[in-house]
Amino acid sequence: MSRHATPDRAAAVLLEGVHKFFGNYHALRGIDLTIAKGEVCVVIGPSGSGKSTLLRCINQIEQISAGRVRIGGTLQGYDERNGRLHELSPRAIDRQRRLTGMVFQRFNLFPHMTALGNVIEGPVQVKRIPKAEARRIGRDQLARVGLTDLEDRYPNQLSGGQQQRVAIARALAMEPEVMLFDEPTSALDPELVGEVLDVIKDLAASGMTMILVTHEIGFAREVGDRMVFMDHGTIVEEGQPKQMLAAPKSTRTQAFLSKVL
Amino acid sequence: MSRHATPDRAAAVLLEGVHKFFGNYHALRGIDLTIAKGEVCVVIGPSGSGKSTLLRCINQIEQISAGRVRIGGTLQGYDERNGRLHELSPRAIDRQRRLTGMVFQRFNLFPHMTALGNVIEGPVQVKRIPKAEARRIGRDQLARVGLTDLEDRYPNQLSGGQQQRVAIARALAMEPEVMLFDEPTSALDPELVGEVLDVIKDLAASGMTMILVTHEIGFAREVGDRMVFMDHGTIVEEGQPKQMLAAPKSTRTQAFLSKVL
Amino acid sequence: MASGHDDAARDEGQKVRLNDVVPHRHPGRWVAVALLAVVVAQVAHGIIVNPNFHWDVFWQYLFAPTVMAGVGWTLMLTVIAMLVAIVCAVILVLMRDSENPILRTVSWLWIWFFRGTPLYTQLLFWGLFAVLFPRLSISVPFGPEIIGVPTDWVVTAGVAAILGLGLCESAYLAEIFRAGFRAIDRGQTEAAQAIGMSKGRIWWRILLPQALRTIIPPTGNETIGMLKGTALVLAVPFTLDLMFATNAISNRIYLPVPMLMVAAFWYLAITSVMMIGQYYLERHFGRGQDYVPTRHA
Amino acid sequence: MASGHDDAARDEGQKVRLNDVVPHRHPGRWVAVALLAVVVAQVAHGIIVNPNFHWDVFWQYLFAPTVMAGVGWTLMLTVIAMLVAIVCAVILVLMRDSENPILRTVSWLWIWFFRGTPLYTQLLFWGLFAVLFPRLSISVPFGPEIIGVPTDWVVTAGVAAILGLGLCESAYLAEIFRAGFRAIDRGQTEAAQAIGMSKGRIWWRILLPQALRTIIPPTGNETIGMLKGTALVLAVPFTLDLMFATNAISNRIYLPVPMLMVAAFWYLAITSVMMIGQYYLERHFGRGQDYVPTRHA
Amino acid sequence: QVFDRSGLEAVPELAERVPEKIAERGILVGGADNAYAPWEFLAGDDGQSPQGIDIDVGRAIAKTLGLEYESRTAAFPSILPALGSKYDIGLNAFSITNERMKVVNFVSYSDTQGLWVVRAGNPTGFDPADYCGAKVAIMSGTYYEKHLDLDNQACLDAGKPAIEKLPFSVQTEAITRVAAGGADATATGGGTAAYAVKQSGGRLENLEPVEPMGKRGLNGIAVAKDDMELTQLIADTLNHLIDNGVYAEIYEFWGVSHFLVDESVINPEVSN
Ligand SMILES: Nc1ncnc2c1ncn2[C@@H]1O[C@H](COP(=O)(O)OP(=O)(O)OP(=O)(O)O)[C@@H](O)[C@H]1O
Ligand SMILES: Nc1ncnc2c1ncn2[C@@H]1O[C@H](COP(=O)(O)OP(=O)(O)OP(=O)(O)O)[C@@H](O)[C@H]1O
Ligand SMILES: [Mg+2]
Ligand SMILES: [Mg+2]
Repeated sequence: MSRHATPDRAAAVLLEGVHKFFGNYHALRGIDLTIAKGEVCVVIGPSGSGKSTLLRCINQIEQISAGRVRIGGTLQGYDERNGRLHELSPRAIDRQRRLTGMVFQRFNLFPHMTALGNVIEGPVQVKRIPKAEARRIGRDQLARVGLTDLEDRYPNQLSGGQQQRVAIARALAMEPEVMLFDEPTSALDPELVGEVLDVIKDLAASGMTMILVTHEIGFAREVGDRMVFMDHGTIVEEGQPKQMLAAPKSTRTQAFLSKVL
Repeated sequence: MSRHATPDRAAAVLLEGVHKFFGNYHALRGIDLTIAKGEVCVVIGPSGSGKSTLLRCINQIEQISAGRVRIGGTLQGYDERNGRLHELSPRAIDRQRRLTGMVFQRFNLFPHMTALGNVIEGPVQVKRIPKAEARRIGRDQLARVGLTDLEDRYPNQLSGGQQQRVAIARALAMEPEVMLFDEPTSALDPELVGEVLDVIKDLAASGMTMILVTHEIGFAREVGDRMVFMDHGTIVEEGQPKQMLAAPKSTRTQAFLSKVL
Repeated sequence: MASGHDDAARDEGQKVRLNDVVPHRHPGRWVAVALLAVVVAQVAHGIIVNPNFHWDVFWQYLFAPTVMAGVGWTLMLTVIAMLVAIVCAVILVLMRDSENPILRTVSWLWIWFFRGTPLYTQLLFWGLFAVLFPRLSISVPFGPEIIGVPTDWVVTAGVAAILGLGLCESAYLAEIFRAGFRAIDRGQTEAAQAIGMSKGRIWWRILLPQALRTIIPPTGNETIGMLKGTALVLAVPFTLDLMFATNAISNRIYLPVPMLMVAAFWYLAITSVMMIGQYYLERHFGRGQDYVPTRHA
Repeated sequence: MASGHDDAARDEGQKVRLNDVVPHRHPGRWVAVALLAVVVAQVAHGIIVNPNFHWDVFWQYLFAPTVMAGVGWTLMLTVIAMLVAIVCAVILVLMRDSENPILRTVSWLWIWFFRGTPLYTQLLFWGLFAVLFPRLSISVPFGPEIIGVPTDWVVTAGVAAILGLGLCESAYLAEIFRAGFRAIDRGQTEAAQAIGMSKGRIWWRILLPQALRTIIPPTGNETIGMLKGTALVLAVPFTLDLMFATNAISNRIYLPVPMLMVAAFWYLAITSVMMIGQYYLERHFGRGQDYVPTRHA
Repeated sequence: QVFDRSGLEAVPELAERVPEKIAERGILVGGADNAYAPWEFLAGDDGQSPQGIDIDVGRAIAKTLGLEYESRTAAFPSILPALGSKYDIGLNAFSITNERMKVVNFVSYSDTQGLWVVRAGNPTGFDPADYCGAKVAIMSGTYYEKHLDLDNQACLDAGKPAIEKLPFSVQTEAITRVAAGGADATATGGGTAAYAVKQSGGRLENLEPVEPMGKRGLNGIAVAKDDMELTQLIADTLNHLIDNGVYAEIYEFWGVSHFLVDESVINPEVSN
């Protein structure tokens, strides 16, 4: 993969006191989180605890209500001058978004493009890679997720599992600095989880920073460098996955894990 | 639950040589399956093996290309006279469909109705239960899946997990004879899988027949009376879940389970 | 499990110091605004001071009884013809989705013909209908009549106007409806089938409310087009509508511009009311589906 | 892993004995078909034998040079005005989604005004434009002129016709476009943002192609409406269009019905070509999204 | 403004020739667009009552035949096909031309002449004798448009600049264009041109035309081509009204006496 030669001066992802309100609803309640370069951070927690919202705030799909998000040391979405936050231009925000790749809970494939079309959209349109080369990259990515022969199918001609794999390939094709996965394996059948796991491990080895929301505890244990447990919009506990799973400190975490494991 | 007093003359669900073509693509290749009344049948298999297609053929969302599907002894979709199949009227098909409840891989909630609206749509529109009573039933069903306070939210105001739970409540509210679940827990977080499991066990105890596509092997072992392994549109192996998981006969099943377990 | 979140949020909301954000500026937009303002002001000024507009005549006839009656008739024609059109369009859409190839063909031909020929010509034809076909009768095809009435008992000027406007419009609406239904995910139909809903009920309860979201704006267009289309009913001849009323006055007093302004005023007024109605309809059918963005970049 | 399925299917497909199904019958539909056939036949018969239609005159003028020229001008007006309308409508939609409240208001006012007033009145105004505003000039607002040209050098009859048709249409199209974009799941925008696409590119590559599916049919309506609307350009006055050409002939020979039939024939012919184009456009933009049902109950 | 018809009486010899269909109904139905003041226009409290020269002529004819007259407002293209069914006659200041006489019968009743309308004081110096290069608004499809085309041809033949023609579908719009300064002049029937000047409150004035625009032309009542009987009856009735002076009184009442004809003729010979 690319770009991992940049000096590792700061944390890859840094969240300071991030809050998010949806109207009156307080979805994130002061999130502090530091993720080092190359680290794989696994986020677990009950439904509605704000895991998806957290990822969406990191890649600026949602605008945060309070706090700071930094990627590679750079403040996201704003320019801080004289103690005030100046909103960046849309163009600058788009540029910042390219550093993060995201795989959604509900695939969100582009229905009017084939599998390959979905994968090469980013490289061609954003990175301006020539089409022929992009196709080559795209085919590689599709092969990686086990979809070699389906590149010409449209999303609605694919099974759920096949669709989610295309979505992963699409995000990988952009070779981002940080990958955000929102339950990437939830629609995959168990046989294929292993393959994706291998892909993610590859990525980790190449220096890719990742934040991964998942309900697959076994998977989390294997791939995660760190584990974060969220509930009611706050980080209740964080630590090394094996330790945390074996001996959770918070009673809330204990209760959650007792049901899950 | 209701209606389990009908004499148990025949198998609840019976498939004989069912084939399904999508154009030239042969998605189901001669499925024979007998499910007794009250039995919980778990379907596992790799992505694209035809599990969803199987369920869709049972509740007649897809028209089968060859073979017979019977529910409670009644041929589905056709009337067989003089050795030929006479297609039933749309009305008769709708009546047959009411006997099966389905929970989809991709929720398919009605976006213009609240959570409660989704749940009571069937009872009010199809069963013609008075609205007030339907609301009561609907609230019970929502409570059962842990969504008491969210009845007035629209689907897009709910997290993925919350949406899938509404979809389950919607199917349950129709009190069908046979429930078809297409990966009902794939978007649920582990904490809630237990709750849904309890609901499904309740259903089984009350005499409900169920076919359940799932990737959660632990869950399948616990709840299933029988297990079916599908691959490439055929049933490769079927048997008692615990036995089958412990000692799969087919090499294909062995290979699949070795990756999953 | 989500209970109590909302209250807690409000309590805690007081304590969170929200980010103090200076929004991104778009100076180019303000230049555009300034330019537009100048152009609008100059045009408005030009219109107000120009003697050709005869604003005195405008005020004199704005609430004239014949004009007010014209407004009433125009509204009535619009509403009734639109209802006819909607009913026909629904039937056309259902026919077009039918398994029966002949019904599909008829639907297609209908849409083709009524979209293809000018409304004025159609209205003229409806006006001449009683001349071309003096008796409406149920008869043995091309044989003797069984029962019949003189056509002009049935197809009066009002009926001809409504038929002409309504049938033509139905073809346009059918296209709009078809597009609206196309936009709905097929999972919706499947989910509704799975709970045993009949085709008709699925259509009415599940698909239509969702389709209306995309159907309403172009249908609003069509309704407004219909409102203006009523001016053509002179071809029938139906001579009570707003445009005819103002034209009759301007033919008498020989000042068409202020009378056109009177007509324009009323059309604009009716359109405004319709647009307000459209807004509420859209909001109603958009509930649960329209995205209220929380980031506004 | 799914490789080889398709070939295998074909091989095995030979061996499977497919269900021999007798489809469900719908006798009511056939009664409807029979009734329709009788009505259509009687109307067609009535039209063909009726002397008022003067089919000889129809054939005589169908390909008359002025009529053919009218067809050409009408087509040209339609195409150019439609292009103007599309460009304006896109700008209007973008303005309406803008953060700038004044641009939003201007967009709203534009749509309100141009939808609300009759096209004929607008065209008349454009015709009078050069009279009301004799010079187009860049000047200090309400002050001295900096540079200017006589309006009628710029706003000729053709330009006035195109502006009148195009600006009015832009308001209708803007509504249609807005509806089309509304129908798209917001997850699409989010997925595109996540791969770093800019707002404009998302709009162009992701949203527009999907929106076109629902935009095309009502836009087809509007294009056809525009085709017919060109008949109103006489208000400018622009006197080369098809309707003017046929009217001029019928004023001379006093046989309006066959001349209206000539006009209708050409409008219908052009509409037919447009509908074919629309079919292919729809198919193109529906790829991957239109559901091809495998059960047809 | 309605001509007083109280002195009119039915003439039995003519009345008994009224076709049964019309006699049964008791009403003579005329079709007109009723948008061409002062010949016919809509007025009254309801804005739906036709008035004008043609209306009074129609009423006089009907009264003489023992009938009532009703002028039904209709779009021009819908009048001609319905002659003989919906409408008994077309009474709408139709100019008689040879081409038109191929499809309808005309009974001549007015001998009209065009008149120019220019802005008061003729600020552009419009010269009816030589207006090559001028900007002229005209109602399309009229007799005057034809004459304008002839004048234009003459200009071109003489190597002078062409007349800039602005055709409108309604006469009022042509007048407005002149009043606004968008055209130098417009030509229309004398009655209408005079009426327009009267209505303008001193902002317009009339100019006398010269040939060919100034050429007189007959107007006729249109009757279905296949109904010679009714055509003859209308002509005879008109000639009766000419003889007893009622016809002249009507034209006097409306101030258009110079358009009287001496005799009503069926399908007269005309030069165009
Ligand atoms: N646009 C919105 N408007 C209002 N509330 C919202 C919105 N989006 C999310 N929420 C609420 O915020 C909370 C957190 O949602 P989020 O999607 O982050 O949960 P999650 O942890 O990802 O849950 P799951 O595991 O079920 O996906 C939920 O209660 C949800 O209902
Ligand atoms: N409408 C269709 N047209 C063409 N092919 C289809 C269609 N629907 C499904 N298929 C194909 O049929 C096969 C079986 O699909 P199905 O959805 O039943 O798989 P599945 O076992 O449910 O997989 P998953 O676990 O990924 O959901 C797949 O290869 C799929 O691509
Ligand atoms: Mg989530
Ligand atoms: Mg599936």
